[in-house]
Amino acid sequence: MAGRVLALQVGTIAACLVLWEALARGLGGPTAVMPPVSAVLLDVAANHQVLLRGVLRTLTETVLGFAAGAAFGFLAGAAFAESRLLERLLLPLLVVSQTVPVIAFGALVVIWFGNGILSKMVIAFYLTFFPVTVNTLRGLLSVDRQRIDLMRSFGASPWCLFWRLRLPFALPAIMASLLLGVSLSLVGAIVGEWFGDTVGLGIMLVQAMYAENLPRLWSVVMACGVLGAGLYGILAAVERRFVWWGREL
Amino acid sequence: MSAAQRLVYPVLGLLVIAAVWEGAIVVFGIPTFVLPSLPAIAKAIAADLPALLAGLRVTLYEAAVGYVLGGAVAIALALAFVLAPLLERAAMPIIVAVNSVPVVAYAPVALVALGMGSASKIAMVALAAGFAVFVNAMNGLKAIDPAAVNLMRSFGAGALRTVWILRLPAALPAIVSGLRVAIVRSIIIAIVAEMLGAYAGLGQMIYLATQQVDFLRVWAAIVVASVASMTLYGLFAWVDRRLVWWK
Amino acid sequence: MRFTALVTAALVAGAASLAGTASAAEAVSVRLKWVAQAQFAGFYVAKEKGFYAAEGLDVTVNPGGPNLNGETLVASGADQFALAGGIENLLASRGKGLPIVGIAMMLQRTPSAYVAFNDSGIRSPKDFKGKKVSTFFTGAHNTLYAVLSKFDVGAADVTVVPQAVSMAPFIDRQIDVATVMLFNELNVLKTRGVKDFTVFRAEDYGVSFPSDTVIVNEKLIAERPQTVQAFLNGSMRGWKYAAEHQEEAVDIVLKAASGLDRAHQLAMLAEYSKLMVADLGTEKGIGVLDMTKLGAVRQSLVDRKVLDAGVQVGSALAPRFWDAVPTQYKKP
Amino acid sequence: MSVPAGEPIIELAGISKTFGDRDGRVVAVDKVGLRIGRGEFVTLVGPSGCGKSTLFNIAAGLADPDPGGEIRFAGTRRAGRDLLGKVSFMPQRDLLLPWRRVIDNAILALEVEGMRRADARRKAGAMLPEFGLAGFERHYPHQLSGGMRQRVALIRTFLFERDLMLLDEPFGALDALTRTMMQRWLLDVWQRHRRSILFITHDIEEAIFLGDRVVVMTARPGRIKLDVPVALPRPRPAHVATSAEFLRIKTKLLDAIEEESMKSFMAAGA
Repeated sequence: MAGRVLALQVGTIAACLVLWEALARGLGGPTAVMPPVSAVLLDVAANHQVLLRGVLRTLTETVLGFAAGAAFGFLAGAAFAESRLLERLLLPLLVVSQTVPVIAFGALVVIWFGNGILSKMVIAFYLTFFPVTVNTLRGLLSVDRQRIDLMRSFGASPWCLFWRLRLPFALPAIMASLLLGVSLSLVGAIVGEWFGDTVGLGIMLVQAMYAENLPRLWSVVMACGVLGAGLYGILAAVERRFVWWGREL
Repeated sequence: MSAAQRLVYPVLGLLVIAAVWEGAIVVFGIPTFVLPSLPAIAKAIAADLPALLAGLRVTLYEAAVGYVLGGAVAIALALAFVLAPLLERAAMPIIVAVNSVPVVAYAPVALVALGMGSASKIAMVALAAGFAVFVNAMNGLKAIDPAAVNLMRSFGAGALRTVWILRLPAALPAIVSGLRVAIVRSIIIAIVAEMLGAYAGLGQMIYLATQQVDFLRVWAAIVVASVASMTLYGLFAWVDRRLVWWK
Repeated sequence: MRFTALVTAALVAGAASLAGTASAAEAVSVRLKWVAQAQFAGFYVAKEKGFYAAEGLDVTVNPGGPNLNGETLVASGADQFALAGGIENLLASRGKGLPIVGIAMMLQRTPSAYVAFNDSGIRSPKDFKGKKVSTFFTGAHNTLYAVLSKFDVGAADVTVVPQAVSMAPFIDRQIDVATVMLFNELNVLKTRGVKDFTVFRAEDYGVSFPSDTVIVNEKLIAERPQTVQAFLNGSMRGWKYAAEHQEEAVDIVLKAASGLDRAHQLAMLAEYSKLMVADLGTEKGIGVLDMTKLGAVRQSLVDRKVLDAGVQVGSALAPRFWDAVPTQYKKP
Repeated sequence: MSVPAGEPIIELAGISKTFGDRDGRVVAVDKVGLRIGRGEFVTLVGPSGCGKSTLFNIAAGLADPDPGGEIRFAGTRRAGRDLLGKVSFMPQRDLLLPWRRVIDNAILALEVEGMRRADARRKAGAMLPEFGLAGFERHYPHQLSGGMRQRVALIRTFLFERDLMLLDEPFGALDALTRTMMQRWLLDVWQRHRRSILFITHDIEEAIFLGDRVVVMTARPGRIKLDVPVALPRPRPAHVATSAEFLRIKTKLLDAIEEESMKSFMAAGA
């Protein structure tokens, strides 16, 4: 059964690639919008070193921004869960911050954070922290009264309550937001590179677009996909390994 | 807590930020092109209002069409997958592959493929909004108690009827929350795509104003976009509370 | 801001990208007007060949992007220098109170031209009347209106739409006339095998809008004029070298911004050099500020009422630095 | 008044069900034979994990038995899935749809059958008083108590008018008092409507009090161990539980169940 499903899935992907190749060859020349898969793969092969360098750079930005965003998001969520006043005062402002199209602030980001990895990290951070904050808050508050009372009857301190009960309870929600956050971090890193840079997948996309180099454009898109799938996959594996109780609560 | 009381804290927070903002400009002597003062931005909005609204109209049009299109396709696809698990298994790798590419990476492709007009922005928004809705719809449709499905089957209900009577309403809260998240994302994606190349829209205004060193206009356009997002989000949250009444 | 600067410093140091640079050299940065390409070869060459180091500078070349502009970044002090847009952008920025000054002008001639298919019946810019024309609204539109006014075609007589990203709308005949940069889009059309079109050069109709201004903050001029001089010396030397060793220059650009198409970059540099070593550029040297031309541009902008008449060319430009660049660094 | 004779509504013969594959095969139900007469109330008890629910799902058409067995429904031989829509089924939990009002939850099965909503509502509305839900038709499930929710689920089952009703521990989650009330009330309703009922419970007293016959299943693999007729007159008052006949049956059942429990306990220990 599992083998049949795998065959089916491999088959669909193969069919799609063949269809892509055929359509691209049939419909347009080498300059058409959809270059044949073979042309894209040739471009990947010819430029694998450049692509790899771009992947590594964008990966660094993503991971740094993600780590900062996840840490800040968690701390903010935990602080909000502790202090409702803080939540009422600040959470609405964080909500507002998420409606701002941060890409429009290119010049400001560079003025404030310079032109290094930091500015990309800041964008990735900006896109990441919010879902983590919201889910941490929700997760920490989702523990039911009875379980808390039980722990308190054992004489648990607030600190112990947090580590032994609230946090494990909130972890599935937090993990879910981290899975979303890592994808958003990647978006942030890519957009951040549009604020002037020479290395990274984001800037390669823009270069390929303005040069109308379509095989290159597609090979960078593919590299973005591999990076996105890889980051997501790692985090999902961490979730399965360490937060397996998510569905039992 | 009354609505007025709920508003007190965020307003307080906004006032604090405004005070810090204005104070910083005065104390550190920040020049206008780095951080314009709030009254100057307000004045720029007032002076530029017709143009800003014209831009907003284009952006909202693209965001709305893409949102509806993406949302509808996402829900239809999720339903089709629930009805035909074999289809789901076959198509899932493609969906995962398409989704693992960060959505902004498609922007250049969309612009080259569909041109600078609204079509490329609509496609981008549809993709972004669609995935937000699709993931939630799939989760919602699948999170249903198998015992409830069995009950429907014991009544002789077919797959289609079970979807209509049971699965869709049960998944509604998840779908609605996907739709809610997708609203703000739609507007931002439309602006991002417009900034890379467009004939009109807030994003194009921001791009031109940036290149023409008209920083007040950049701020004005950002404020308009942000206010529009918040208004739509608030409106949707209000409708949401009435739509999912059984919680 | 000081905190973020500190964090930046720590990160940059950690990133090892700057490790090994001479600590004695003065660190400055130059912001380009677009993503890295051969249009900016001179700066990359100057850095790679050590021309900046010879002047005692450690220069970081920062590319531009769709949501940046050099004028703001130089005005704010985020970058010390920039290769900005045409003279009209410099004048407009000064009109808005940005403390920036032009110290050199890379292109002596208008870099933009217009293309129309032969079968469209368009024989001269006069025929643009009633047609759909696309142009870049980041400066090139001023040139277009100036060309049209030479033929008594008013701005209202043509449908002007923004242009970006792709030549596809022109190739697909969705628009009648498209704007091309002589060193970029024109070459794209050629490599895509598009034929049977006519090029109308703004320059041929007496519209000469020099472009690609090297700008600097007024404050830097006042405080560290020797730094400004050092940067311009190195840059002009780099540009002269790039114009004379184009293959090598393109390779240097490719090293900095991997993933570009070499043939396209070579064609770009060749065309760019022609616009650079032209008119007063041939006579006096690369980067010269042609005050007569620039004054004429200002006048045409004031006439069209897009520029405040109070903005003067004299205060916007500081030719003394270019004048002091050693002749062997700039004279082709 | 005891076991009604006549042709059975459902007859299971040699029914087995095995789960899992090569690695771990679990025989949940092993060669079970069971017949329920028309109008008969049969209760099924057994230790937990004895395959009651599996048997139940087979009778409802929700699961296919292993090949080899035979299911006859109203005299004709049927494959498992044919039974879908033929048997009215009530699962352990009420499974009310939170977005539907009481009345619309009650008519769920009728709606599936294609009856017009207005007609279905009228029909269900008429039954509400009998089920103690008069005046609650416009309430949502979250506004009801556990007993009331269970009764809504029962109306839903009753309105799906089929000759055989399968009730899977319908009162399991209720408190003792409510449960007694519900049992008496169920008997009332059953005597008026005279459907055949297969009722799963793990409460022996409930099984005797309600059933015409009590069937005991063994621990895994589930087999029929005992099939005891309950010769108590109907209607049964509450104090029937103290009658000699009641106690005699209870002792017999307890012994059988104890033996079964010991067996599985020892097996687990070994």
